[in-house]
Amino acid sequence: MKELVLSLIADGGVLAGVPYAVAAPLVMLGFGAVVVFGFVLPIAGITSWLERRVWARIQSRVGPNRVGPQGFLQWLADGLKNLLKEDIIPSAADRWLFSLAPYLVVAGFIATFAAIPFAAPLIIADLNIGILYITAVTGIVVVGVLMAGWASNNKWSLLGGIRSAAQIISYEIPAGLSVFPVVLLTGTLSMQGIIQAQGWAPWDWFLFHNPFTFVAFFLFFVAALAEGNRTPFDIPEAESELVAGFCTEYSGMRYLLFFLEEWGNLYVIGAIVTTLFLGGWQVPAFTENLLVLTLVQFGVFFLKAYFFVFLAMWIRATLPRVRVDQLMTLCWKYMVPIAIVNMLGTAVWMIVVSEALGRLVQIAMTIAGAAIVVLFFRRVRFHLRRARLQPADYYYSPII
Amino acid sequence: MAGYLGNIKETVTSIFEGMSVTFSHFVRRPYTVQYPDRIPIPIQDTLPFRYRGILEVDLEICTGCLACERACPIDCIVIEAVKDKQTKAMVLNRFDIDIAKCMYCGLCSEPCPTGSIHHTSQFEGADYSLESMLRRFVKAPVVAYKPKKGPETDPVVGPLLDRGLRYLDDFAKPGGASEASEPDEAGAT
Amino acid sequence: MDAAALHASLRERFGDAILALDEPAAGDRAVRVAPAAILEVARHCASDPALAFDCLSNQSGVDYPARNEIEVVYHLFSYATRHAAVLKVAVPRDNPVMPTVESVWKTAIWQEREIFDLLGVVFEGHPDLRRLLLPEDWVGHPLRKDFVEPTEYHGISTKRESML
Amino acid sequence: MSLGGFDVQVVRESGFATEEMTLNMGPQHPSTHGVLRFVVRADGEVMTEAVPDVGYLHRSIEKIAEKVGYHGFMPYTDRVDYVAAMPCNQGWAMVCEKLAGLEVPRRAEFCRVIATEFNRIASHLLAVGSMGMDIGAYTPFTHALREREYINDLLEELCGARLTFNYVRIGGVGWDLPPDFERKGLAYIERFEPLIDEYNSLISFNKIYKERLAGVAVISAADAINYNLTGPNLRASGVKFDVRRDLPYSIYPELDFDVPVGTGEAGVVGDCFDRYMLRIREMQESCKILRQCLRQVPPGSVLGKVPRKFKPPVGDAYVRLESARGDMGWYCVSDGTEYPYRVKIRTGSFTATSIIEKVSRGLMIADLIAVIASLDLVAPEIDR
Repeated sequence: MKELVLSLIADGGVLAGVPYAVAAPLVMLGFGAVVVFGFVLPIAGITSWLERRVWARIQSRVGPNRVGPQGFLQWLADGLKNLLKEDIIPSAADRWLFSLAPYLVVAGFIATFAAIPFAAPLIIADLNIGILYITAVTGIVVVGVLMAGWASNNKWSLLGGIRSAAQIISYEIPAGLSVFPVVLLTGTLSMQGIIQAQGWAPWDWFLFHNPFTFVAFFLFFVAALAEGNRTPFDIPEAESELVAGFCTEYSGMRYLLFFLEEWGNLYVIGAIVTTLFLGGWQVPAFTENLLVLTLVQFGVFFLKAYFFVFLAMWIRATLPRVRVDQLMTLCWKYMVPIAIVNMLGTAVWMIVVSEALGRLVQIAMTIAGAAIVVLFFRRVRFHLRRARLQPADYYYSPII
Repeated sequence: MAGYLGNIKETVTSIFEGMSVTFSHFVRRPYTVQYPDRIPIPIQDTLPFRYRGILEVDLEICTGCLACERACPIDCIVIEAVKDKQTKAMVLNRFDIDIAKCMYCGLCSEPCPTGSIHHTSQFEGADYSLESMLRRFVKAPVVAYKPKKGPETDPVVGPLLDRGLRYLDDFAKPGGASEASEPDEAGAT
Repeated sequence: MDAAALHASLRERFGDAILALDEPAAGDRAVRVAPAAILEVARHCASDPALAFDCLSNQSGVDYPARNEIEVVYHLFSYATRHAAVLKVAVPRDNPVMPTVESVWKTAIWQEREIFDLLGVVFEGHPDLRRLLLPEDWVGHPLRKDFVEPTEYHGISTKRESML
Repeated sequence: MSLGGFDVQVVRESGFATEEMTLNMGPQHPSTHGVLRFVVRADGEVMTEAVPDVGYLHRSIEKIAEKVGYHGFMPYTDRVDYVAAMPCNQGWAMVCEKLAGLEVPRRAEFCRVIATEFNRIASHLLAVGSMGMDIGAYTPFTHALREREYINDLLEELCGARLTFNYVRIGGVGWDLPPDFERKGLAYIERFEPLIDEYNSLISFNKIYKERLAGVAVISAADAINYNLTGPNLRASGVKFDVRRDLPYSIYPELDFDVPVGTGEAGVVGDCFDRYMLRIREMQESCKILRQCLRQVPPGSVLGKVPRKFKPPVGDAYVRLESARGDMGWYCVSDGTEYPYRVKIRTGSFTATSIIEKVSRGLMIADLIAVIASLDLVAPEIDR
């Protein structure tokens, strides 16, 4: 970011002559606005459309395919519809809190994008406490959800809000603890710093660095799903139990804002996981052209992050929902102890294991990871064969 | 401890298994159709012969015997048939079916001697008013059909009667297909 | 166990509280029991090892205005010995009161609530005798033969104009 | 310390009193299976009681029977339990036949059993599908409904309707098997059976799913009998009783099938998981029955001689048959006229609902949903 600002205020730049102290915030704000309106909002919308399509295919259905090519514009239609709908505030609700809650939720989620990298030079603010900052601002979402649950003056909403508060606060701990192995390995909290400590090749990723980081990756992803209120941890809105949980009384745009957060947050999860464990935007240095390199880095990072969005959709289509007490059991009896063991294990690993042995372990773990993928597809083939499908039942194209 | 690790193992393997099932559905064809406009042939044409859709009456072969009116458990059929004093023929003044009330049970078409009242494969009955759900089949009084001794020769009635009898043949007959249905002892009420 | 044998054995134990054996032209034979004795008979049927009727399969009421009686019918079944029996208890229509068998078979809680709701038989000693299917403020008991449907309920007409 | 079991423990310290909350669940709630209402009193997430309030779907079917006559009541029996209408049809026909002492042609009995067993699979598919949905997994529901649609197609071909069949007649059935029906039915079973295994790997053996259901709302065998639970709910409590086998009717004595019972494979005998798993097992048994029936349908007529004005002699009869929701009791009083004097339908869902108040104490709100789904309540069947 700094290089970008410097190049802009240099002679011949767009902002030539402007002092650095003024130019830097301006560029940040400008880039932030581009990120929010040009990236965050569309990505949340498109994710909603894609989620419905992915679900539909898993469920032997077609899914929304009428608005635009393959229903691609469905999210715009839904957004417009919700914008035009009446904004109902129940008479018994606490007007101020009720109106404020969705904005708080969205603010907490959008603020995370300040520290999320897109490519080597593309990040709004490469904070030296980047990952800590992200963990902190997502906490604002809880306040919004709890506020929504309370202000609705509805028992189902209240239950949803309380569940959400308990859930998000609990899962901050395993999420935070599973970041530590990576932080220990890199010695920095900066998002760019963590990415720079990894390489482009899978064996250079922290995912395959040692068994502890491998486990930490799953712990972090599960905890992040729980923080994002995603299945199997979607108990705050648990449709079949709490009607719609904390957003039962919401309608129109305010209702949509909650879902903007939910879908947008998926990308945030993906981005953090990619940064911490999957080498972020790292690509081989194949060209000198900075623009091309940045674009490729952006593409690589986006694809990696979006794979986790897809994974979250896929998990949602597969798993049932846990119960409140089981959620807590999973967190406190399983994830927190394992996360602590992980942290200590990584520290010991760093001291005990020599570099050459570490290299061997990395390669072995990469091979094991590939083996798991192969095993997975063998199971897929098994299920396809067991279902005794006719040739007409197979259909590989996503287009219907 | 074994239970603790066992739980983790079972969770991981069962989720792995479930995810492989859902993934295998990505290469299977969706089973739903895009009703009503993106289907190769109209749904109505794919329905079986016995499908019980909206009722229809072929007045040309209605004998005015009132068997359907009596069989209807919900009283959604109203027929007015009077005997013309001069010609000794039954004249149908009214044959109304309230489709809004009809429960598509098929009990009316079973006792029909000619298959005049029968279910079609039409099912799209939504409309804006209750009145439009009332089907008035008799526009002007018509003479009821009188079964002939020999085969039907009339070019209009013949095919209708053939279709009607074929429709009737599909119903189970008491004591087997060869025996005719019992004569109705009650007569006109 | 045969209905006649059951009748004889019950008669031996309860004497005149067991009325005649009901033998209709069609269907099942039943043992008629006096209303006051039904709880004792039920207890005996459930606890006696030879009878062992551990399940009240069905409990229903029938209104007989001609006899001025409401008959409550108990269909008993034994999972232990797989035999069945029918008990019938007739109570007067104008004062249909009889003891509950809820203490013997818990399923009677709801079955008796339904009979109370639809036929107006009052089961003494029932823990929760409220209407089950109909609204709390409904007037009358619809399965009685002389029940006349009210023309309106809370200002809503119960008749729909027939289009025919 | 058992770290393995996710047991519910409510620890209340003295001086830490919380207010009880009355929650109104239903009649418009996403997972009350129709319009069913529960008045839930909850202390936080833990219920102190859940009182069912039924009657929102009461259509006075028993009263209607007194007005429409014996033949005319048949379509109304479809509406008693629209998820499994075929056993209701058959129950009404059976009680009328018992009153009048009618014989049913052998081929008609095969038709009835084939139709009923197909309908049982369809009904169980809906039950296990909505079970998954209520627990929060949406995919099993669509997969189950997809298979159910094929059964609906078959039954539509058989009787012209997909839901309210009106197929069985007093003394037989309304339509003979259509041509090629046996082959289509067998082909369907061939296709369907491996899909049960697929369904199991998708959801039944999922750890989260098991934990949600295992050990929840355990009903002991004594309670199940005392509350007159029937069918799968009773068998899940370990009582090996199936009306088809133990009080045989129709052609069931000639058929070879097992009666699965709850084994407590994930928790305790009689918990929600047992009730769920039992329905899966019953689908497999139904496939077995269907395979035997479809291979040996005898020739002959499918409708006995029954007068159009059906007047059974004075008397009363009670028949029981195995519907998809268990032992269904049909009680009919005849006064010798052409209208039934009194009809009473004792359904499986009715008695199952009455036990909810007892089993729900101390469960969590999320468990109530599981209990409703595992008992396979169908609201119209409760209210009739």
